[in-house]
Amino acid sequence: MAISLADYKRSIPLILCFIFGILYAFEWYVDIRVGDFSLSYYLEHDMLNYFNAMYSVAIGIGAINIFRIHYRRFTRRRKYWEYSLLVLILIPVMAVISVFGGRWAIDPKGVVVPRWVYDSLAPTWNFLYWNIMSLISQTMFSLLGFFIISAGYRAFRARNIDSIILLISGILVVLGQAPINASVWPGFETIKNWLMDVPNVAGRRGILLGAAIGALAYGVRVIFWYERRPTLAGGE
Amino acid sequence: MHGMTIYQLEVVLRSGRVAQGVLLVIIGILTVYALEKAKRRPEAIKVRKIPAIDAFEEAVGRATEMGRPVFYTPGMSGLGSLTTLSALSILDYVARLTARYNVPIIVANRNWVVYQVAEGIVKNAYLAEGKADQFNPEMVRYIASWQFAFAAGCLGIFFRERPAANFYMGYYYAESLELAESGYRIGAVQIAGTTSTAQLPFFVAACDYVLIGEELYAAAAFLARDPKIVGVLLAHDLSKILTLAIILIGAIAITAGSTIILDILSK
Amino acid sequence: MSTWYERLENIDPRWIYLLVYIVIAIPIIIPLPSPLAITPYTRDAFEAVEKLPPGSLVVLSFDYSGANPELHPQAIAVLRHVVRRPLYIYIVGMWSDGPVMADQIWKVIDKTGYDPEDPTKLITKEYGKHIVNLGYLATTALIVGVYDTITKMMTIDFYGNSIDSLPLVKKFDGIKYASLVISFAAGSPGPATYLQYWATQNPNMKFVVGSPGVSAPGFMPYYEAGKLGEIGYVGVIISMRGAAEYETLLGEIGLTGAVAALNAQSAVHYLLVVVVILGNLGYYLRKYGGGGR
Amino acid sequence: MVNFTDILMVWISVFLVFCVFSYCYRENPLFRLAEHLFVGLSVGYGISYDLWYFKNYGYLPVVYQGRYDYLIWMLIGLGYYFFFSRRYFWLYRLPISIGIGYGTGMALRSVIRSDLIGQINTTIKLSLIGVDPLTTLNRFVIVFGTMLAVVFFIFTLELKGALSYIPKTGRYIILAALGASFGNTIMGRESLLIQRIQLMMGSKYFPWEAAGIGTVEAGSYAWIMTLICAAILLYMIYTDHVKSRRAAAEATATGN
Repeated sequence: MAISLADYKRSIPLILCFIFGILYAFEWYVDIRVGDFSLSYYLEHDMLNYFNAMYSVAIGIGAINIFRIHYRRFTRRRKYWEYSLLVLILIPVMAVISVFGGRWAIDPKGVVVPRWVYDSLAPTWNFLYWNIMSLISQTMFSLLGFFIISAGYRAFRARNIDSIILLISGILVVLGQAPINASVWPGFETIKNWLMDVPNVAGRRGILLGAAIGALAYGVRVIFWYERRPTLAGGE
Repeated sequence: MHGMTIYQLEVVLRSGRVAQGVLLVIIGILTVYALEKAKRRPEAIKVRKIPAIDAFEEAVGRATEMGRPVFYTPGMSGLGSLTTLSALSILDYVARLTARYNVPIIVANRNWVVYQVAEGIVKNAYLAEGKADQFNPEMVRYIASWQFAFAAGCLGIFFRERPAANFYMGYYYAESLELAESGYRIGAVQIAGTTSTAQLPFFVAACDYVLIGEELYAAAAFLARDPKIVGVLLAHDLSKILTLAIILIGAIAITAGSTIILDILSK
Repeated sequence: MSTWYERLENIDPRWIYLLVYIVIAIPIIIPLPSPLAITPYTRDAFEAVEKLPPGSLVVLSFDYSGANPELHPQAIAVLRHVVRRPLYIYIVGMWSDGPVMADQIWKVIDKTGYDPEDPTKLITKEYGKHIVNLGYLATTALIVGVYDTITKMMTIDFYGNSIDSLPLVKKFDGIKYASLVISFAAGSPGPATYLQYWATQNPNMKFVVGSPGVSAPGFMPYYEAGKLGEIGYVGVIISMRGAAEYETLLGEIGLTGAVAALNAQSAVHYLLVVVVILGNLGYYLRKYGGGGR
Repeated sequence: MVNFTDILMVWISVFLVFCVFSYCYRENPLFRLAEHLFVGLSVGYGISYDLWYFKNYGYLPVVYQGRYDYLIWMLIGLGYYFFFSRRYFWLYRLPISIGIGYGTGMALRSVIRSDLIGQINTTIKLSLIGVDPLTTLNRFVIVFGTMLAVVFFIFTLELKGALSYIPKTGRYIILAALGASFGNTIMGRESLLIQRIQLMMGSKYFPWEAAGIGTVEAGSYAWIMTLICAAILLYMIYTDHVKSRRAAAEATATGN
């Protein structure tokens, strides 16, 4: 597909995408060596450090967006502005505590910032991280224990052949999984194992193979400029 | 001549990967061939019905009737994942629909790079539909990079802003069911698409329509609504037939006691 | 107004959430025995401890970190078992967290058991006399060394007591006196290390492994070998389920919480089966018996 | 005597668990509190990670290893910030397009290797004929089931008549796989929930020390907070009930 060089705002990104896409797709198969220089080695080591350096300067870009949204909600006193205020306070507070006393603290050994700063902030950080954040995170995860039963109740209903198949294979596995069922009838476990080892493997493999082919064709489209929407996102 | 080294340019095939490279080249050629063929004779390629794809417009239309927003998320992965990129391509279509129907869209992101691209895509879509004035940067939001902080943020959005059509495209982890179950509780029409085999069961259980695996990529092509791009589906099919042939021959060969196909593939 | 079967078809998810909570909470509050089928792997592990003659030495190796939800209940059940039997106990760990986990269990566990010197007498087991926590085996040299002699390789135990001051170490100065080694292994380093350095030196030393569900298949070939008397494991305790079976065999229901957790699991799986049946019942009654709709 | 700070720790934990669980009833101020706490803290935490990353991959190499060539790439990386600029917006496409190119190239090769050739290899590794008839049958189901499932995805060729059963069978195999996966996941999800409920009930089996929440003895006081939370939930249900009745009454009043 054609591009115009005069339109550098679009053509430069497209060219960059093409170059790096081709390089990284093919260095895996073909290495180009000149003396001690190996292209594959360069791309797999030095270049990745460059990418890390490039990525490293983007500090808190997501936070800027969140801050903007909540700042607007707070100053305009929209509905739920109180919670926005909480977020506005928590972000800088947690950022400062984490930067000086957290897991990714900038200077935990006390080279520049005095050591007592880390030592005095670390307990607060531990509380905020483990007893608030991690706790809420794990509890959010555990909500699935409720949701999975309710979703199963609605999904496992014999409406048509499709849902009958889903129902039968699902319920048979559920029966095989219930721990006390092995003593009710050992056959439950045998059936479950068969379902997991045979049809489940075949079905998943089919999905994976199809998805792999879809991904390959899509990737080729991105590199060869047939699919430009992600690369050229944003107006003008 | 002393002290001078003559450098020679060498091209080295890395062993054990040749078959992979050849297969990639074949699929690449098939893709470009199909796209170019479709460019010349778009009518030659007919695509079967995929119900989930037809449901997109209906879902957005329903949200319009109810006067409630549309919710979209491009998944949990970063830009390095093709699943995410295809979800962003689909976002373009959905954002055009919402622009056309004048219904607000909420795009929730977990990764800030994806968030930037998503905002760009929505902006482009509104420009393309001539509704630039209706675009609002608050439509596209970065929620949080923590998996369940993102999920909590989405659940909050569901109940506070009550979207009527939820789209979950891209790659998901355990939070898939949290989104889908909450979406059900607010009575939204839900369309999901993912390549994650671990999360597909939950989307199939709790959503109205699901794009399974490859169908997500097919939708990314199909929803461009451009017959030239839809042609790529021919390349999908040719590659699949090639794969099937390899499996069939390989299975017969191994049953006959020959590992020839396995050997070729590991060359 | 909707009919009762229409309601069955569309139960509000919130009722289901409530049922899930109740069905899990009841087995947690009230410890009930579970009619678990005991797998041969767990029974063999239990028998290995049960059959040890009074006065034997057992080594428990804690090779996991955190409160591993699959291995911690196993460790509680097994430690309680060896304390109850007339045995002497060494505790070690190839993971630095391991001895800490053992300490946590030792602090809260019931310490009454039969006296190794007089197996008919019930006594309270004492630290130093009946059980010693040797701590973290950091290096291969240490693992090889403590086999022959402990006093030359270590100066202090886990709690910082001088090794020479402990009566049990005086009695058994070396792992080589042990009849049974039980390792609770979350990964690597794991019991394979012991097979390599200890089992090869002493064919009479038996080994049992406590394993998470995912790594169990890897231990099975060694279990088959161990049953035949070759180098391997004479028993395998697999995941939470193995812990629950062990607890049941021990007859101390409510010891580790594994039986309670498994009962909760069974209950919630059955809850799903029940609500699915109700949902389908509602669906079919509306469709075929619902008076011409 | 139990330390009061330990009990306080336990109560805070129980309360936070309740805040999240209250979502099961409906979205409410308590869930909103937990949600915004979580989002705020995690975003603040993310900033510290970003800075740490900058220190290790940008600042230290330049300052201590003299890698001034990194500065060029860091300059390109500044393009991410031009996302917020109207005029030079396009500069943000530079790092993005490099990222997309790199990511796509990497994805292409890893997809080919693990998802395509890897899956083909495992499918054709074993002879179709097994040691016994059941194994043979299973091998046939796996190989041909996989192929049928792939056929289900064919888009441009519509198989008609009797042939239409081929992709249909593929679809059934996929659905059977998904149903089985669903059933198989329940146990893992419930074990998390069981642990949370143990926490609320103050069960001695909950790993209090390991989770950093007080001690076992302090945990035995958890039920007090759980009762308070139950009372809050009941109050919430009651006020909703009153509200909906009032709304219904008003609706009938205006209706007449």
